[in-house]
Amino acid sequence: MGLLDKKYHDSNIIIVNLESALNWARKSSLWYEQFGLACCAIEMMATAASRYDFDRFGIIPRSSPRQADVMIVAGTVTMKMASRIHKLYEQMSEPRYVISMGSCSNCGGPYWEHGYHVLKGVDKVIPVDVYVPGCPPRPEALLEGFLKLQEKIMNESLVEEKPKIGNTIEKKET
Amino acid sequence: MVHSFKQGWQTLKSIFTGMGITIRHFFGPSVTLQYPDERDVLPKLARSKLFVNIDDCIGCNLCARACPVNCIDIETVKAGADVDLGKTSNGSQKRLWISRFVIDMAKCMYCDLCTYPCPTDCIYMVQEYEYSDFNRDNLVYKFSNLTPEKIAEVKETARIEAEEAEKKKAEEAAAKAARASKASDSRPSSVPGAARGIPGSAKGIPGKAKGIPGASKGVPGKAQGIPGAAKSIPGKAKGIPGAAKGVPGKAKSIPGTAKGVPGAAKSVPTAAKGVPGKAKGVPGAAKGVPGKAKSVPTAAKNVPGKAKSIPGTAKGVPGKAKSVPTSAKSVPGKAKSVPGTAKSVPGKAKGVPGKAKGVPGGGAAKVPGKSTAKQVPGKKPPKENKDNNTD
Amino acid sequence: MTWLESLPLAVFVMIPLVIILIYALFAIWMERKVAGFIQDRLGPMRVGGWHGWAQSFADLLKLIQKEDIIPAEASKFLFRFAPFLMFAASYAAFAVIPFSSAYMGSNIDIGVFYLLAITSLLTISVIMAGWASNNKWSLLGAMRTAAQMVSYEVPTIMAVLSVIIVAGSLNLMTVTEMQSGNDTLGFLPNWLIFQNPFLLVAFVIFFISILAESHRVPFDLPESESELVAGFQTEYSGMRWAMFMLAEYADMLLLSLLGAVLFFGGWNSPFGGFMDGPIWGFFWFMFKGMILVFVMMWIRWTLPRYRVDQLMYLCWSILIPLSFINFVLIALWEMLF
Amino acid sequence: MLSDFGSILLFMIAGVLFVAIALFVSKLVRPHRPNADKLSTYECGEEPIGDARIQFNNRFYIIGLMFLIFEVEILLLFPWAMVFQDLGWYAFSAMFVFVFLIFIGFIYELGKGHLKWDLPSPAVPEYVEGVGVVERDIRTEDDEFESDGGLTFK
Repeated sequence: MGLLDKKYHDSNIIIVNLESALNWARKSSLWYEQFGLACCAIEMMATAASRYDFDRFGIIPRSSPRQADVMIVAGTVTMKMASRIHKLYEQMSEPRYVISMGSCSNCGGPYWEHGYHVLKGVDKVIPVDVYVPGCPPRPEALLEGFLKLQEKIMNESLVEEKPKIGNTIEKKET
Repeated sequence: MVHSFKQGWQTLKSIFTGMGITIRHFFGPSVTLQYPDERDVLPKLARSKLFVNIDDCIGCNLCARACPVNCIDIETVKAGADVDLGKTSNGSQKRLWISRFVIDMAKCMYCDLCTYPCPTDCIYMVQEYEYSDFNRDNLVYKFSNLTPEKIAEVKETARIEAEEAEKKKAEEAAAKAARASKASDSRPSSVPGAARGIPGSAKGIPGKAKGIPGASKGVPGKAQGIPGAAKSIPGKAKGIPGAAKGVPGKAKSIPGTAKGVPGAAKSVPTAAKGVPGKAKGVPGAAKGVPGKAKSVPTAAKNVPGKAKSIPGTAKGVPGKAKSVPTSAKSVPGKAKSVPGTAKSVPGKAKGVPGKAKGVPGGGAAKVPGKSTAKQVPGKKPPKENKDNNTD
Repeated sequence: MTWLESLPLAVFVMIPLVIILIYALFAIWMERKVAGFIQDRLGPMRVGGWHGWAQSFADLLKLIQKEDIIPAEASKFLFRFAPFLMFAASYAAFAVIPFSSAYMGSNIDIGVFYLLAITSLLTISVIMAGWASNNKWSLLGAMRTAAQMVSYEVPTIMAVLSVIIVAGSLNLMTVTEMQSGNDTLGFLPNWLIFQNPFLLVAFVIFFISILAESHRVPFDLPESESELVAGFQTEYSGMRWAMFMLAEYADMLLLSLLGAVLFFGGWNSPFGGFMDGPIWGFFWFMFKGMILVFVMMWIRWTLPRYRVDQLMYLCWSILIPLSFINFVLIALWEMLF
Repeated sequence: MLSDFGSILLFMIAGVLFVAIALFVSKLVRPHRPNADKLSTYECGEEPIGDARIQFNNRFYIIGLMFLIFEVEILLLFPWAMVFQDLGWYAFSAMFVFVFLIFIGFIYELGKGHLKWDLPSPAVPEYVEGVGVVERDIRTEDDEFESDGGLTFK
């Protein structure tokens, strides 16, 4: 039973400082599990390459889910792949996060209506933290997704009451 | 031996060449874009987020039809004749309230096909690509600028106006039928097939089929030419498979062919057709026919735990509604919605040739986890119809 | 060992640990920066401000938070024991490294022999980890590592022996001390690499072999991501994995420092008496070691990985015969001159 | 005062202690939420089939044996290397003969191809009448075996 399993009822200065230090470490060192499934994977690779450079944020790829922090589901999640994704997600060590990249993994994308073989959104099998829209998203969009994820991580807390970001956000009316 | 040395030398040479290249790059400039601080200038034709200038939209639905993934959903309400909605920036007169203009950017595949058909160029792609979100629902962008109250208001107005127009038409039709009957000097027959139609009411169809002026029914081949008599013949309404969108509580099907308007349908007097080949051209004759409506909503949206697939139309008359939602069971381990057998309950159906909108009240088989809806066999013609025929 | 002897033993023993930790934090950051620069990128830029200097701290603090997973089918004891053995073995080897003229963990007379012996334990811990994980990738990676490490141990030791012939001592402090001065050819430092032309060849063999010993590219078959996921570390997570990583970086530093002692005069200043002394000695020693580490990183981002059969070919058909011939030639040179 | 080997022992203890402390600190912080899926063996998302502790190729054993021979030889070289400058040509020639003999054996081993690391042969499936599908090695005897491709000694 480690510290991260606990939830305190009220916060004090030690907890606040500790949690911000831990959150800072988690957000600064997001090692991603490569889950390139389709065309979005190309953009994911492009993001890791010289022009956009994931490493500036401390984001590097890890092959083994045991050492990865965040899974980027990039591409069309077919029904066959869904169970694998679920298993690999489970095999990641906590704390772990998921970024859903591109229309296909967000909600099935072009296959949302007639795609008999495509999972309608990867959030049906694993909890998704950030949805990055695009078909495929630009590398900047993926980076922005990571920035959003960092924002979310910084809002995580060891204290119970603090509401999580994401649940409170109102629907956008543009 | 000499070969080996040569190879060894080449190996060393290539290693040092390679290391020379990398060390040059080590000291060379970087090509990295420091993203949150710097941004690329997107090319002019970059495809990104869609935006709708709703002030210019005339609600023509062309973009929604062009969309290959059906991520645009538009609903319009006809404005009254006395309401001026203004003009678009290129001079077209707006005639429709746009009560709903929704683009699901999570589904959008950025093909840009929607922007081309737009007559007013009000839908276009903006150079914005950073809009990832914690919640997928936030990626559904709503563009209609009407408030819910306003929408309710304009809908009510439109409904009243439509009813009035209908009444007017019915009266006209009745008058016409009366003239016709007078001219032919014949009385309603009492033989089977006798028309029992009362102008303007045309009941006899379970459900909420609205009366059709002059609608009544006769036996095929017999009661032609009876003034005010119309025939209701078991017809067939075919929804276009696939076009039905299974939105919870709403089924929209666009029967392109609308042959023999579904009996449940509110048939417009002018569309009346008699028995093929026989009862044609009876003035005012309309056909409220219990029909077969087939709709195959393939893409019913399955929400975990709830099957919200609504079979197409075929309401009003116990007809034959077949719905085959193929995309059931989409969530491993979660909601299993049994495909196929939704219950079609006589409901409200409005059938306009060319466009049938079915809003089944109880048509949805909403069973958490499993939808064990039954299909009401509706192959046989409605009883009432038969009775009427034998009268 | 002079004034440092008065320190309490615990502190005395901990000095290399502090060095290793600081080095590891620095080297991980440096590796990423080197990778970035070579690929025309920037590497870590945002964590902690200036050029991402805090990147390694964030990584470490994050790894502390990561859940520890021991697969259900693993051999629990061996799985837990492997990181201990691995780190303890590579750390114990630092005992005989003369960091400065004033500090050396243990001034034993068989220093080199001990160092080579104890680093062989790394092979055992790798096999232990691979076998215990009950994972096919792990086992394959571990077997390859074992084959690679034992194979390359032969040329490594032959190259080291070549130096021992010239130096005539197994004590690394003695080896370092005899390299002081600036007399070779009038101006060069008295480093062993300048003493004997064949020692240059020995250094090349030594360097290639330590690349393989510490599983660096182009010999990183144990952890070849593209084929074996992460090799013998596949099932390890969190802090246990960090221990492997730390041991690996420590191993890299150890072998680089060994190379610096044997060929580049250890803590001796390149300028003779100028900038000399215990503190400067430590600086020069680490400087030489870091240069070798940098070259390792430089090679990592230049050369592609060897195939496993090519790796074995290089070792058994080229390096081992070459190192034996070179060994005999050095001995002959020493007898003649 | 501690002997030199005593401080080596201290180094080993310090190494073990450091790992223990690091893991303990981590234990205080890290979450612990095991489940069946998480504890299953990683195999790229597939269910692993059978035990991973399979038989492996016997060339690993051959390499192990070769290594053993060389290590023993090297063990003998260490004391020799320390003193050979004092003993002169006699010691040199004695060790030279010793190294030479072992080297001859090594070359024999190499020439026999016992250290050859087999490559999978480029085989193409082919249908043979009456036999069925066989995989034929398209490499002929004359083909020059890539010099970097195996442990053949030429």
